[in-house]
Amino acid sequence: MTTAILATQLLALTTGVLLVTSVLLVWQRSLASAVRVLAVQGGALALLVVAIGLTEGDAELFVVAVVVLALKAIAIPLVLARAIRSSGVEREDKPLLNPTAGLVIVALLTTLAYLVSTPIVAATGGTGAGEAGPAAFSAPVGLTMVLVGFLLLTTRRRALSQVVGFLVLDNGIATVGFLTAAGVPLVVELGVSLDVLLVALILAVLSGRMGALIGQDPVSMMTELRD
Amino acid sequence: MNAAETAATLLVLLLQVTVMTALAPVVAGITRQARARVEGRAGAGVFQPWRDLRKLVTKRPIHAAGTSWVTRVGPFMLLASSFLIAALIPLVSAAPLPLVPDDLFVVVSVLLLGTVALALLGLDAGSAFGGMGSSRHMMIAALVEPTVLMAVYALSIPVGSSTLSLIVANRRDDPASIASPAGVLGVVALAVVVLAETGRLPVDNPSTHLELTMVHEAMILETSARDLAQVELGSWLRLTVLLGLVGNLVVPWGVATDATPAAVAIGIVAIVVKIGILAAVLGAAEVGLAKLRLFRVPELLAGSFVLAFLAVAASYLVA
Amino acid sequence: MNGVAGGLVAQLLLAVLAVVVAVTTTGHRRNLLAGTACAALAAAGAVTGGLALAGRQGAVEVPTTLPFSPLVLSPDRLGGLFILVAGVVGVAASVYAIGYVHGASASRSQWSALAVFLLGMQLVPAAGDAITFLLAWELMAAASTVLVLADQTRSPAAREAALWYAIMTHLSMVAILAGFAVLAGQTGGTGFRVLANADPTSPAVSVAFGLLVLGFASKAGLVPLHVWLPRAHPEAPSHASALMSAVMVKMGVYGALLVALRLLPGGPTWWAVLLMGLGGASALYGILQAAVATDIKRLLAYSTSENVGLMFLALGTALLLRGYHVPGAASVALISCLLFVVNHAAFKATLFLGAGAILHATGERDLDRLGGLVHRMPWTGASFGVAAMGAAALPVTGAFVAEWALLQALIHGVRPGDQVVAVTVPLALAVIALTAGLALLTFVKAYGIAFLARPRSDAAAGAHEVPTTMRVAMGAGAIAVVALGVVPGPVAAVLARSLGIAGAQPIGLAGLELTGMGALLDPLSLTILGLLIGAPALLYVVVLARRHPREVAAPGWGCGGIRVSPRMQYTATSYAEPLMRVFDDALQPTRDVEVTTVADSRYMAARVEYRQRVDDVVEVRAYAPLVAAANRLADRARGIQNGSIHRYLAFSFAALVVVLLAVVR
Amino acid sequence: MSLSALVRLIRRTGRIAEPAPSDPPATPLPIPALRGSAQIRHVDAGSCNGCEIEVGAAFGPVYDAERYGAKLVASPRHADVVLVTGVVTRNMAEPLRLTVGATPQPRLVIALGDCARNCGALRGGYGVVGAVGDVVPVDLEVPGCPPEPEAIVEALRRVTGR
Repeated sequence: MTTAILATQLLALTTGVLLVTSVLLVWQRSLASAVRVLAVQGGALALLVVAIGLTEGDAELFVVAVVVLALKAIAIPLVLARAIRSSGVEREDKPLLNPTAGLVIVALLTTLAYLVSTPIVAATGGTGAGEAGPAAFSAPVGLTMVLVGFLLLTTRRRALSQVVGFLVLDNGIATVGFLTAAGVPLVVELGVSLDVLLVALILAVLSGRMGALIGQDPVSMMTELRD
Repeated sequence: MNAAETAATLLVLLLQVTVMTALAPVVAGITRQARARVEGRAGAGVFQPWRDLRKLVTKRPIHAAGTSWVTRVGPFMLLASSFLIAALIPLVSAAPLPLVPDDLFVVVSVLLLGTVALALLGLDAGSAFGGMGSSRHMMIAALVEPTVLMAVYALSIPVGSSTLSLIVANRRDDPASIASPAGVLGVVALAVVVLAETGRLPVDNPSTHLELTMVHEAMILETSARDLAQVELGSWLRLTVLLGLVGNLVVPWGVATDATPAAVAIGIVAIVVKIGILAAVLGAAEVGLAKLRLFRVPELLAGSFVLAFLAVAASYLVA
Repeated sequence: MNGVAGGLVAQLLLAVLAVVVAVTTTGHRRNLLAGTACAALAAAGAVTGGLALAGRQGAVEVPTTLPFSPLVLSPDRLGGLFILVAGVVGVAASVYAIGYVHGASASRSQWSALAVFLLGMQLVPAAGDAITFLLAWELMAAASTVLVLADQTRSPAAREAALWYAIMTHLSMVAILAGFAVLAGQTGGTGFRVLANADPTSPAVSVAFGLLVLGFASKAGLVPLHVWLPRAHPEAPSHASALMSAVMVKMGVYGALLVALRLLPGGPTWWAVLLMGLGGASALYGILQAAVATDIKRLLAYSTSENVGLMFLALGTALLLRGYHVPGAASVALISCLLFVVNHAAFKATLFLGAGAILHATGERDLDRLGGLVHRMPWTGASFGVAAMGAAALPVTGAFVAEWALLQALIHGVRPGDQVVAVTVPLALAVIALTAGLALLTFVKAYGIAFLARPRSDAAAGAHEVPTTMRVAMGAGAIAVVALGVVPGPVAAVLARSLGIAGAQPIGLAGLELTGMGALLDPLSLTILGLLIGAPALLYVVVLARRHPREVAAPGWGCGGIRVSPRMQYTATSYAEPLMRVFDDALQPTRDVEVTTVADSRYMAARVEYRQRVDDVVEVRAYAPLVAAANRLADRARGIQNGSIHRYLAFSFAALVVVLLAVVR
Repeated sequence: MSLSALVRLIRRTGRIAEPAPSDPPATPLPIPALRGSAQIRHVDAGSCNGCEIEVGAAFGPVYDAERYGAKLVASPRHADVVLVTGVVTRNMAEPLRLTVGATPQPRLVIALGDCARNCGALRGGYGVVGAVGDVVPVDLEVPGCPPEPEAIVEALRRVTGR
């Protein structure tokens, strides 16, 4: 019983953190702090997995939690931090969308996400916090993160901040995945996370190269990469 | 609620106003002192603002030719609005008057009365700086409005009422709601708004000497002697009360629920401690902050607006 | 023949009398007599409205030669409310006009038009069937067009404004006509009782609703149908613009209420959402434009479309909440809508009259050239200031109560689970909040720039206080603004009764309690509390003032600068500049900077000229193409007629034949 | 500099201000109104900026004149003391008068440095109207070219009596 309450509290907290971190990522321009926020988000994701483990009561999820922590909260941020240091670009200057508008759009996206996910929430038992299952908390949050990730991908110029957007997107997918499928099989999750790490590495390297080739690397300049 | 109880509540409110008024300059002093210490200075002591006030009231006001009633009455309007807020917000006691409930919407609009008085004061002298300060002040006020109302909304949802004393009481009885995402987001948004409303960093620099960076200071460049004293006391009181509100929302314990002397005494001590701590933190934190460019301020406000909006969405569509 | 019917007949007779007086008398006597007659006409309207609002029944049937059933005038309580508003504002405007009108605006046609205009506005809410409604509506529209044309001989802007206004108002007329026609087709009658039988779920009725809302929205000046407002209001003489803005625009609101509550209650959800969307959009856009406007009457016009937007928002909210079975909050939203109607009538009329006084005293409408008027026009300054507080919804004015009620309705309107509500209500709250903030800025600017500081032009420096009649009218308006705010309880109770709903009752010292949501507001007690707390401080300040009197320094502090001129002050343009930059994308101002350099070096600027104008984005983007297309069409149409009489006869002949064929079939 | 680095710096630095040299001065100025608090408006009437540097030092962390209740303010309307440095040049004579006139009563004028007291090295120079005393009444003079921060602080302490 107490574990259930604890789990619910934990869920509420972690989902809240996930939400706020996504907003922060839209909010500020500095890449370094973006990576820091991303690390926090990874940690929150790991905690979320723990909370689900508590509710579902299967030990496998704790392993997943550890892996997630290692990858999303530590490994990937480190890689990105190094890439930033090497590329020497530390600010996302003039994104395609000014932060104020971006933030307002995030508000609308959140509403949309919550709207879309109400069926899921209803399916997993009621809309009240008391009896709501984990999905009630995190399905909408995950969806929001997916949307925010896309927003970042579409509106940022710097390749690295687009990597950040991509990672938010992935975190969102993971959040939804954990919950709705009540825990993806361990192997799948590991595979996905490793792929992500790989992608992050490659993109980091690439952006470094681009930096070397064409000084700054505004992706908008890369219109020559056709067929 | 019978007449005796009403009288008691009224008495407590008056006591609360008196305490807050006495505390307000000290709060300003605390923030300055904390800042001084962090900067490695000795500082003038927390009672320096009181000395300044005592001196200001004994001087002869000067004002430019062609100023109107606003210059004479404006400062007092600001002060009076601050007094009224100090009475309305549940700081010492959470027992509202029967006919004048501490409705957050009412509180906000009384705040706006003071804001308008100050803005008109800035315009009245007909100097360039006054107009500049007034215009910036009103722009910020206009953009703060959505955030503050949205935060109010977020806070009022769990209670189903915008009455502050109920909100505070509800948070005291159900501590889980304080830690809940909605609760946290709402309070954070409100805190940002408080910084903007009271002209603290990063929105406005209270200790600047450069006219072109001024907002609040620019409006009162023409104000002198007792008028200045009223404006300063009014602004400090505003800061104090709003800090107290945030304090009571985060730590809703110690607020008196009835008018018994013991409870009231505890309430006074509690609120003074809360405000003191918040003021010290504010002063120290401001050392690490720089003033935002005026046109970056909307970003800050939009950000806190989104936080409040998330709080609302979260409390409707999940919890 | 009871009171209401008598009042209606009296209005008709007084209108005729007013026209006769206006035509027969001359010079100053005309202003006096015609003004008095118009005031009497309006007073009759006020009495009639009061009676109807109190629940008196009464009907007048005017037999017509037209093949319709006779015209029916039978106001219900709601109609009575609007007649009352129209009458009271009408009295103020007529009295004001006596001292205000001069030159072109004092002509026979203008006074007659004013009388007809007043009559039309007082008959629209009294109409008991569609035909009467439309006739009164047309009366109102035509007369107001004439009023807009007052200055047409001298100002081309007036002619253009009148053209825009005539087109928009007649499009709205057509839309309303079509809407009623569809309804009539559905129900087989034109009386409102009959029309109310229409089934709101059928698609045809939805079409009718759309048409009616279109028509009423364009009369109410909702975005994107608002384009006539910022043109017509500034050009019309101020008493006329006061009437148009404070009353005529409300007739659009009355129409919406009539349709939504009396004719087609219980429509689908999207009706409510449509109204909320329209309202929210025009509230935001209107106040944004008002905030950056520098022509004071243009500013007021845009603020009108903001306030009407709030009314529609409140109405939409009410319908929505009704649909989701939250009756308590729904009725509070309705009450706040009516509170907006009444209070907006009070403060906007006063503001327009004040603007007229400024115009009368300085000949200036441009805020950038005003300033320091509070010293020269204390009465105008006081009333305008109070009304501006009302427009900014500050305590203790009525608008503040209306806004508070609406916010309470929104807060209490949501039950978790209803998706539409859970999305629309927070958005609505955000819109209202931003609107309120911008309104604050707008009216601080309007009052502060016009009345405070130092005069920015000789005209402003040479201003003088206006005649007594004008002062009386403005003063009455200002008093109304505060009075409505100090005793909201009884007012709201009356409004609730006019709608036949519960939800508001007086409490304490004329305070207002929203029953069922434990929210109460007693401005009087609030004021008393404030005085109680402020008194000691005030006393101390007074003592200090005795001990240390003020001294006056010649110039304001200009950093020791010696040449501190009024041109250094902030103007209305510069005051709104930060906001302009923040909302650059929404307003899209056109700026151009012209630097003329001295002859011998192109690095030394002789003079720098900065120009910035804000056009109405909607007008530029949406209407300009339409107008262009219409012109092209007209050019092509010109080809048909070459002046040959035979061709014209051929046209009519062909038309006759076609009609006959149609009949035969 | 990141926030953490700033915090570290602050902790490392600690308190810079030197301990208050002595008790309040024996001969405070006879203006009870200004006891304990004096807002100061500084006017550079034509100085070589030597005095400005010293004034800056006096209000800096080391001497920290603020601890005695003295404070530099932006507007003479807020000020009690007009602190004038340098000789009064032609262009600054009128602004100086205006500034002193814009300061509410009771007020003090302090002439800081030898130039301000008696034109010092710049006596008879081109465009020099005269010493501060020739333009506005002076209540307190601080000698030195430039006066040391201690001297400035001492003068201010005589005003505030702390």
